[in-house]
Amino acid sequence: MDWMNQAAVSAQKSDAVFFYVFGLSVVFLIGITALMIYFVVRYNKKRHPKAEQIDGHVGLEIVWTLIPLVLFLSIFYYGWTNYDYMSQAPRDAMAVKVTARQWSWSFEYPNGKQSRVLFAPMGKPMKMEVRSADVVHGFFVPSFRIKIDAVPSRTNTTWFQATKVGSYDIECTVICGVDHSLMLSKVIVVPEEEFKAWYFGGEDAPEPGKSFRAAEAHPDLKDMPQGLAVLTAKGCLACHSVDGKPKVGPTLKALYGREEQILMAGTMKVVQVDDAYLRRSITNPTDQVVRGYPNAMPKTQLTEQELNEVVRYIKSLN
Amino acid sequence: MSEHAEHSAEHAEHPGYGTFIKIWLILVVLTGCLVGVSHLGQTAAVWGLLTLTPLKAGLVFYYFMHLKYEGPLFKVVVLVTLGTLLIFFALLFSDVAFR
Amino acid sequence: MTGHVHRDDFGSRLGMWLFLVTEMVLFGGLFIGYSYMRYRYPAEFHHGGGELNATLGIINTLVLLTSSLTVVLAIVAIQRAEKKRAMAFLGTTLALGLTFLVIKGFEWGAKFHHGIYPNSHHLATMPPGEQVFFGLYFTMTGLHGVHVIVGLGLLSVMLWWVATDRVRQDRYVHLENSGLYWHLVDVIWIFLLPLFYLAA
Amino acid sequence: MSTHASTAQPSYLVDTGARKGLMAWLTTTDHKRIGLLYLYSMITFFFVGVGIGFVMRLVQLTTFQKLISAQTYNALFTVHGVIMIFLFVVPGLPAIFGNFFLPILIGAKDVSFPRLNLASWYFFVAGAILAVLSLFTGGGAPDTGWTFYAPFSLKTGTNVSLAVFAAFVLGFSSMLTGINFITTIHRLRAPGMKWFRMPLMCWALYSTAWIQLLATPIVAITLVLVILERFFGIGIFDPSKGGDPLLYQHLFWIYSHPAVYIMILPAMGAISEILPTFAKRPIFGYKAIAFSSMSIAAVGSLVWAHHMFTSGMSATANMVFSLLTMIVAVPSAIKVFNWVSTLYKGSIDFQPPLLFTLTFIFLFCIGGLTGVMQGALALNVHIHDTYFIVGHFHYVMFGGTGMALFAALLYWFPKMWGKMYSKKAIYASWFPMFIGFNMLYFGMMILGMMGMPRRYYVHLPQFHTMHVVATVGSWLLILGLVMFFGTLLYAIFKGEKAEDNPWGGVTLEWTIPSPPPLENFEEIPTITHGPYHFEQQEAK
Ligand code: HEA
Ligand code: HEA
Ligand code: HEC
Ligand code: CUA
Ligand SMILES: [Cu+2]
Repeated sequence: MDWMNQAAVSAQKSDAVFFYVFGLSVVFLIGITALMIYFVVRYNKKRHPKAEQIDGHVGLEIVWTLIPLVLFLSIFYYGWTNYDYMSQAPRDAMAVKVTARQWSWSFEYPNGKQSRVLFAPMGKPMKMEVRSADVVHGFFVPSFRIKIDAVPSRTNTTWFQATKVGSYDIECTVICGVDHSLMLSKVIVVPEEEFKAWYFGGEDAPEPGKSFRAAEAHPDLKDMPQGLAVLTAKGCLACHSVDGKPKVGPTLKALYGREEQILMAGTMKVVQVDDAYLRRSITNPTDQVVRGYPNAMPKTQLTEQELNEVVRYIKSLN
Repeated sequence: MSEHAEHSAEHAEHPGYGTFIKIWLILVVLTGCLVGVSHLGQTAAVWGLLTLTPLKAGLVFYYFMHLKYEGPLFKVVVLVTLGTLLIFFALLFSDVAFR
Repeated sequence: MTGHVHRDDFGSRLGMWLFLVTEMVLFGGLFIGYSYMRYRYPAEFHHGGGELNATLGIINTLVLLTSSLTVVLAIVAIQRAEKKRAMAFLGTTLALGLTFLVIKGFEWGAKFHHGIYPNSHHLATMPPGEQVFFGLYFTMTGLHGVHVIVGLGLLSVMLWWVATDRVRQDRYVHLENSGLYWHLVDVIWIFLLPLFYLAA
Repeated sequence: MSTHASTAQPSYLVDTGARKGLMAWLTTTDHKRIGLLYLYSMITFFFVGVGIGFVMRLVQLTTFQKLISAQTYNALFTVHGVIMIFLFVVPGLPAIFGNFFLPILIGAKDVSFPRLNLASWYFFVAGAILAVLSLFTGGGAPDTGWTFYAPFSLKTGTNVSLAVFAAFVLGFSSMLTGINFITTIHRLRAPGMKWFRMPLMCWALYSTAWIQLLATPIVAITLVLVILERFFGIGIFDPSKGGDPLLYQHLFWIYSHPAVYIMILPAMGAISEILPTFAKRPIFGYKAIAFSSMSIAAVGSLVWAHHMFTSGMSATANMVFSLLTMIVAVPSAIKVFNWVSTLYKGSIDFQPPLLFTLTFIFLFCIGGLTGVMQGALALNVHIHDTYFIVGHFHYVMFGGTGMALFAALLYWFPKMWGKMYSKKAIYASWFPMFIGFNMLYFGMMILGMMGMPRRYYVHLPQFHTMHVVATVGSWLLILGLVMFFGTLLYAIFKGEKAEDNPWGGVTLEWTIPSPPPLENFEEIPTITHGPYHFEQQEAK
């Protein structure tokens, strides 16, 4: 299931505690419920017309004080030790400055590189130094089971070590105003070399994430429809699929004519995708941000002809 | 909070003017001490604050507010309140002091 | 206070004490906030305290202590059926309470005059810790002032009731309760003095 | 047992004073009438809250819709939370059933300060009106969530100040009720009614009253600070002036965690009254239950910061508060085990109040167990501020306090109105309620585990299926609710006349007529034994 997607070591730590408490809870809940039903049936006044006047039993009271106490303490201890791991970043972790503001996230790496989505190398510890520029926000990556509030005037930290390549949601969890539910971004976990290529590459190093389609074949550009060739050449397919799978960005399959919910100048709108919309999405990606996706699409220079090809190709995907 | 204390607590003998004036004098003197101590430097001031102020408050509670002449119930009420506040302080400082 | 239940002075006093509990916790919350902030900004609090007029604070302490005394003496007088005396004591208390407010007014006035009041431009130029110090100062002394005013109102009613014999030797629990309130206001001030005026 | 309705005294529902009709009610100092005043005003607000809950579910039915704006949604959950917490579950059981039955259960004619009691009701109404006013004045309904976290609550243009002031006034009402109950229990117990002869409801109300006294003032001062901050910018919570948002959170939760025990303790008290009556035997472990009420009150005041595990508190504080949270769960566990054991070897008379009592135990256990999950640090980090929390607190507040309120209402209904409702209709309403409840709130918990944050106007596609399930659940739930209240409403007007003691209970309220006369007892009874003493009844 989706929510059991463990994409970091912290997720394993948190889930271990979950299964422990959940198991205990199920046992107790079933036990209590079963006893209740059994007593009600067994000691119904028809079967058991005369009640026995029992006042209590000291021994039992002690037993059911001590057993839960011990169990609760064990839950505490397990929860605490695992949390200790989840909250203490190792020394060699790369420190990323995360800034929350109404209503977006931005990430700054030690060498000064900035991005709107978080790029992370697989298997390497990454430390998040979370701050806020205005009100309290919450930095939450469900697939990593990590969460820390962004509180103005202080820096809170958390960390993770991703175990799976992929793209994962970042959500804001503290009510921070009207677009709180749109304050989303992504973590893009890529193999270390790819991350390094981007990180140490210059200004125009391609953003990582292409490896998601590593498994796909690399057909010859000439055999492709022209639009697809442009998409491949310009690196669009790193973030967009043509077969319906969501990646960093929305899929281009069946896009044309679809109703899209977009954020335009701070307000939500519903638009129907047409030529003009597609062109604008590609030439000015920050103008219209699709709901549920980070405002992360880079501006790419396309010639008018390339643009036409791309639009025609997208139409053909219906 | 025992049954008997509660019902027999109507005060038997009322204290007179003298008692209270004496207490007032002590309070004035203590205030003087507090002010004096606060000039002796930071640590002295803090210690003065921590000892003399509760002492003064205690005197007001005990005599002016007749706590001395009431049954145990009222004393328990006040102690519970102060205890609760104290615990609030302590637990809050488990955060503030270890940040 | 009781309609069909027989009169229960002990119950009334218990009720009053329980009410005072809520007042203690109310100010307790502020004291908690104060210590939290003082821990964060020790130097600024020290400095902020230096800007307050300690002499006025000390005078006001003596004024309130004395007014507390006169209230309790008024109760003694009532217990001994010395109505005139009780009224005189209560009158003194009222006068002292007003004195307290007047002095407080001067003190605040001076601060305002120097541009120190919440949201002022001058305050905004101070270090954050001092802004917090003055924020707390105005809140806590202000709230205390409100309690003084309420207490004065209560005691004025008591003065009137003593005059009209609604409070008398065999029935003075209302005076006792108003007195309790007044003393609590005094106790709070006892704490405010070192926290603000003697903090430097 | 023998003093049956032979009294000449008319029922409290009949006006005997100089004033008649509505005026007689609005100026009454009779604790029973005040209890009903609370009941009627609360139900009114409660239905507003339910209606809002319904609309919120409709919003989540689509991934994106144009019915209401994001701003409106934020206002909706805030108002829903404020109404449900401050106008409904916090005052709920104490104000309704505490007022009505506390004096009767301890053999008194009224509470210690009847006029103060009426004043509390007026404070309640005033607070409620202010809360409603805040929706339409100033910048519109507040959009901060019921927690009013600074600095957002300081910056937003909506009418936070008035809403917060309303909460302040409501807190005042709650404290005055607390003062009244403590004094009443200390002073007005009937002769022979020793502490350990009091029905457990009284213990529950007593410990609740103490929390009301010791915790409410903290939130009062916190809210005052928010108002001062908004009007004068005193800067205590505002980080741009050196203030600290975490201080706000601490102060807020110092009250608001204990407040959840204000909600649940009286509910547990009512449950402890109902069980023995239908099992026809004394409650199992009377003292254990009485003491666990007191210890919940005590330890419950020490765990507030478990709402702040991800706020960036010190690691020490996280550890301490997680530990204390686990400890506070123990007394609740003790109660559950004692309740279940009370059914053992009883002679169980299965009636609607018992059905709702057992439902309470089941739902409260789910709520409580999920509470324990949240208390475990490593897990809390994941589920904090997600729908898991929303599921948890609906289970404890609605499945717990709400169901207990239903059970208590069914149990005491014949006494309060002197009428009996249709048991069949009540059973029928239970099914949609129970199924709908679990669909709605268990669905929410699954959503939370999947990573659906709370207070979200729109949700991501992967959460859609569960949201639909939850919304359908809410329809069933509301269907059950309408059937339930319809049945009771019908019974008030058209119900059969109820006996004085329809369930065969043995506490004092069943010894007086239904509905009770103005001063409850013709003559104050003398108590010679514990509260759940069934032998005597069997002998007859
Ligand atoms: C009636 C109200 C009520 C009650 C009774 C409780 C009871 C408990 N609550 Fe809950 N809680 C709320 C109302 C309530 N809560 C609300 C409103 C919020 C959210 C506020 C907001 O943010 O808006 C909240 C949030 C909340 C949080 C914060 C979550 C977060 O935001 O991160 C936590 C964390 O520890 C918590 C814990 C608990 C615990 C441990 C209990 C315990 O008291 C439960 C004890 C009971 C049991 C444990 C069940 C019975 C016991 C057994 C069957 C024994 C056997 C079991 C075992 C051995 C495991 N609650
Ligand atoms: C007791 C408290 C209570 C109750 C009963 C309810 C009832 C409901 N609640 Fe909720 N809810 C809260 C307290 C409560 N709520 C709080 C505190 C929040 C947090 C707000 C915030 O985030 O700031 C919240 C938040 C909340 C959310 C999350 C919003 C978000 O985070 O985006 C949702 C989502 O759908 C929701 C839905 C509902 C629904 C559908 C109902 C109902 O419509 C269900 C139907 C109700 C019933 C069937 C009746 C219940 C009957 C009783 C309890 C007894 C009545 C008896 C008498 C008066 C005699 N509520
Ligand atoms: C770094 C990742 C990335 C790259 C590279 C990228 N995009 Fe996007 N794209 C996104 C994201 C994220 C969105 C959704 C947010 C938005 O609308 O800005 C998006 C949205 C779009 C949309 C609107 C889709 C809709 O559902 O309405 C179109 C069309 C689009 N991109 C085309 C392109 C083309 C053409 C290229 C190559 C020239 C490209 N993208 C390169 C990330 C990317
Ligand atoms: Cu940012 Cu919610
Ligand atoms: Cu809590």
